[in-house]
Amino acid sequence: MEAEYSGEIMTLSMGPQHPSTHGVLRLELKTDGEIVADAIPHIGYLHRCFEKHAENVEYPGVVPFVDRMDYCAAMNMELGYVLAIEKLLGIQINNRVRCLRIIMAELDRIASHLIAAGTYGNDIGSFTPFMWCFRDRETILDFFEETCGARLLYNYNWVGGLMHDVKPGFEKRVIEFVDYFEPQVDNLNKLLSDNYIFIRRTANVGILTPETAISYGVTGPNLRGSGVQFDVRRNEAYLGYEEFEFDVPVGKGEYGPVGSCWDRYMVRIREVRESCKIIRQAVAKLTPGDVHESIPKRVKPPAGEIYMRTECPRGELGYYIVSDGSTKPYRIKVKSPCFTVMSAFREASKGTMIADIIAILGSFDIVLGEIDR
Amino acid sequence: MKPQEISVILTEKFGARILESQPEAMNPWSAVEATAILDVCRFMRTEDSLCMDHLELLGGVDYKDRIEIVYILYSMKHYHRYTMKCRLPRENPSIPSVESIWGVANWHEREAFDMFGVVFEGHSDLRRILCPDDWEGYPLRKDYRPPKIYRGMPV
Amino acid sequence: MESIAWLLHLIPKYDTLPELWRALIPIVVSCVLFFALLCLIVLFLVWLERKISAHIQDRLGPMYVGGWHGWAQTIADSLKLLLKEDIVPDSTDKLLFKMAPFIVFLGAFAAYVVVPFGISSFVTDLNIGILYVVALGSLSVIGIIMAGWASNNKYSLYGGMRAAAQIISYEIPAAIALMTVIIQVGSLSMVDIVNAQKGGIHHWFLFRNPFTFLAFFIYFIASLAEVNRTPFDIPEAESELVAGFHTEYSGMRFAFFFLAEYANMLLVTSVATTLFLGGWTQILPGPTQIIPGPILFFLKAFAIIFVQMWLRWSVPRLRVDQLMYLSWKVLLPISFVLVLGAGWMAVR
Amino acid sequence: MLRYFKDIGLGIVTVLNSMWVACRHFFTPAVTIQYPTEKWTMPERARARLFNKIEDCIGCSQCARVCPTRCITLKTEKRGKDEPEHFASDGTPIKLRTYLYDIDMALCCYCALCTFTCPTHCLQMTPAYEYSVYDLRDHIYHFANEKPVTSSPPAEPTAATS
Repeated sequence: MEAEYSGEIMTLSMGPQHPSTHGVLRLELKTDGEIVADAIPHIGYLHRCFEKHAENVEYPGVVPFVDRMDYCAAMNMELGYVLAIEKLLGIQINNRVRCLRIIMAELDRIASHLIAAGTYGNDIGSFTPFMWCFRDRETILDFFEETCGARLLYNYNWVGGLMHDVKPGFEKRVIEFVDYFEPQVDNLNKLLSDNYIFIRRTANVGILTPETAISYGVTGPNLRGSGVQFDVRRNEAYLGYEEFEFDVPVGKGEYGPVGSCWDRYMVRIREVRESCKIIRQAVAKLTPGDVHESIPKRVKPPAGEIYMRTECPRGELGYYIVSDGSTKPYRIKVKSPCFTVMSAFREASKGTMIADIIAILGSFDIVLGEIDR
Repeated sequence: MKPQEISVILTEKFGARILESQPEAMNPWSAVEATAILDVCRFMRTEDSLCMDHLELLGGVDYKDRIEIVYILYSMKHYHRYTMKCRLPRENPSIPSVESIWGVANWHEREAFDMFGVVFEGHSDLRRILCPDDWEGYPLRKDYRPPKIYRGMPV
Repeated sequence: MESIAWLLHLIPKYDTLPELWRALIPIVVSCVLFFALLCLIVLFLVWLERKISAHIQDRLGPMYVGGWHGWAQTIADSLKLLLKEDIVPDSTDKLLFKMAPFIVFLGAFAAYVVVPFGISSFVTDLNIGILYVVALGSLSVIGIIMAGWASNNKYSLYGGMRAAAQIISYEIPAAIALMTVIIQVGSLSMVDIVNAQKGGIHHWFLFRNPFTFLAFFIYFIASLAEVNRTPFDIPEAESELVAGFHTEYSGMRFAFFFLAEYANMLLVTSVATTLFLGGWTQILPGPTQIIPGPILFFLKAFAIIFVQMWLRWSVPRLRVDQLMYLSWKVLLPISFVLVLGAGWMAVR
Repeated sequence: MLRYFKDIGLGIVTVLNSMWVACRHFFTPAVTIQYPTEKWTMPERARARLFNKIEDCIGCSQCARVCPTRCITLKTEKRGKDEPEHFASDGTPIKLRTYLYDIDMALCCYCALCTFTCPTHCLQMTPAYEYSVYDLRDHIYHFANEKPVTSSPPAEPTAATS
């Protein structure tokens, strides 16, 4: 370190109270002027040991805890959990539940990516995209609220079914929203993504090569930003995603090396459009049915273990659940996508500048609730 | 590749160091001798037909009589998954670190150390990761009782 | 100031005062008056900025205080800031910490001496007016570095250092862009420069020749950097440095930084108005001035300020090295070319 | 050299483009509402404050069992033999008298699991969302606060603080 960097190394403790660490994250920066020689993340400020809590609650009662992991994409969090339990129990769900789950998960993905894009603009210094993204996100949250009554922590996916069926006219309004929303993405692109200042700020920093990304277990949009075409929905389809037509966007490196912050950001923006496509198809596939049909009276899976992963907006969310045959889970271990991507942070941020640290952190799109669990 | 084939390859290569295999289970797994885990993992990472380049999950489970460390491996090339388990005693568990094979193992092992007190030999930076550095006990062990007072604050 | 002295004459027995008093009182009175005027304008600007940002972001902004569109919100805010406890953190360099906001403000305040809002300048017409403005612009750097250093906070220090580097490097293109106009007029006095642009919009330097036209934009960009506005707000970059050099400030001292920021904005736009937009002179060619000079002046200045704010809420922030790149490798060469061109136009 | 000018050109064009997009939003109506004067109509399924219609409660304590955060405290006693029989509004006989039914809304996680498990649907989530208090203890809502008739267990004095 001393050989490469002249001058004195100063330690700058960024966080836990800092406007753009996206929560209570502490970064220990070793800086030489504006250059960062080393950035060591310290996590755990939001640790509440949900895995221990879950061992003392019955299976359906875990869902509210699971919601609170990634509070920006709670629908996807609980989706992974209930799919794992259903697989353990061997429950088959009907088509309506399946399609509604997909619609909700994709709407939630859009909402989550909107937060990611908006806060990323905020990190880079442009404040307007944040508000525009939140404006559209509110509409999605309205859908959730009218359906299940909550705006953030839904507890909507239940083991074997859904909490409520959707209100009449939901399908029409969702399609209307998607029609309205797709041009808004162009607007956002004009304002932020194609802005040359933004490109220069992000397109050459925080490079994660595909090899590094895989070695560090980076998943989801961050992995695809590095040019690896891998999506759980496509490569290990669950919930019948194989019937849907959608592209898996990958980072192409238009303005710099592949795997830069801009690529990761752009993958999210492109994914939003793919989600819109999926929503249209899922609404078309929606058939009448009872969403409470296959909800078991008592969730008591046989002894065994299961690993189930789904594609949540921040990457692959894996649940490793060990059941001992009782009504409470023996052990739930969550593979959190943000946790793994955060472990690659040190690798991605060496030799960058302080402003880049924020850019890299924002492009990873972390949620501290999920890292610390 | 099917889990059955993976388990056959593993038994052929490592023989008695693979303690038990259940490739038919919902989550197919093999139990590996703790001292052999580094060799097994390196083999699975480098062998072209396996190419397990993605460590999906590394975590512990406390079975009251033993602690199991679970490695779920996935291949981004062949799209197959396999689980490996190492059984460790509850008193002073220790196991070689696989940090040299997958970068992400660094943090996963720190978490397992934090939650179960498993020492990973050869780990570059084995500190607590989620709990405070001076926390006592290992929270995810089944016999863990949270402290009443931490640094003068009621918990 | 002459007008104030004349007004004071109307007070009975004013002439019987000692001569020293008679010299000092107009200065003090005009200072106070101008300070009050500046505060009012700044309050308005803060309100305007909040409204502009709100409407760009599909919000409404302040709507309650004062009734109509929350016009009194900033007044209430500034009152709140003045009433807040004056916190001086323990480990600061007390003297420098307390002085810094006032020095920053002084730089902005003192430069207004030469700005001609109307037919004559407000206080006096220096024959080196522009040089004086440019020189005083550097004074705020000293205050910002003092604040950054004295706060004993790493973020503040970074902010101070960034501000120093930024303001010093952007002063050069800004000053050189002003040179284009000075060459045309042949005088540094701002009153002379305005007089040279009398007679309608086509006499303004903005539209008079292509070199001054471009110089206006160079000056606009460089002055944005000088007053630390987005996209050049790296000294206070809130997503990186929390609040930069004023991280540790609160209450009245913070209010002074705030005041200075907006006063600086008004200053650079005033200079731009004077040099490129014809100052207080009328827009339409013709013999009579319909709108009074000072009002026209402020309208023009506010138009530029509006663009500054609009720009702020549309674009992201540059990084430090890109900022330096822009200054030294883009703006500086272009401004040199412009000076050459303007010189050629002048001697042609 | 070409790249240098291309950079400048792209920078200017895209910044102007951004400004143009932003400018158009001056003329679109705001999407926010003025909260305390204008209020949002909550959808009927909105999950906010819990309400228990205690007359219908049969004291089965399923809600307390299913609650992930244990925010419901209830205590029941057998009705005396000589008491007249009670029925909930849907006809379920009420065998137990609930003399204490506290919900600590500060602990509640608004998951609504309790409302779905309630056999008489007397426990409901209402759309009332404005109930901030200055003291955390004011978030404990007492839906039944009587003394037990049989007086075998002493009434909890702590629950009756506010």
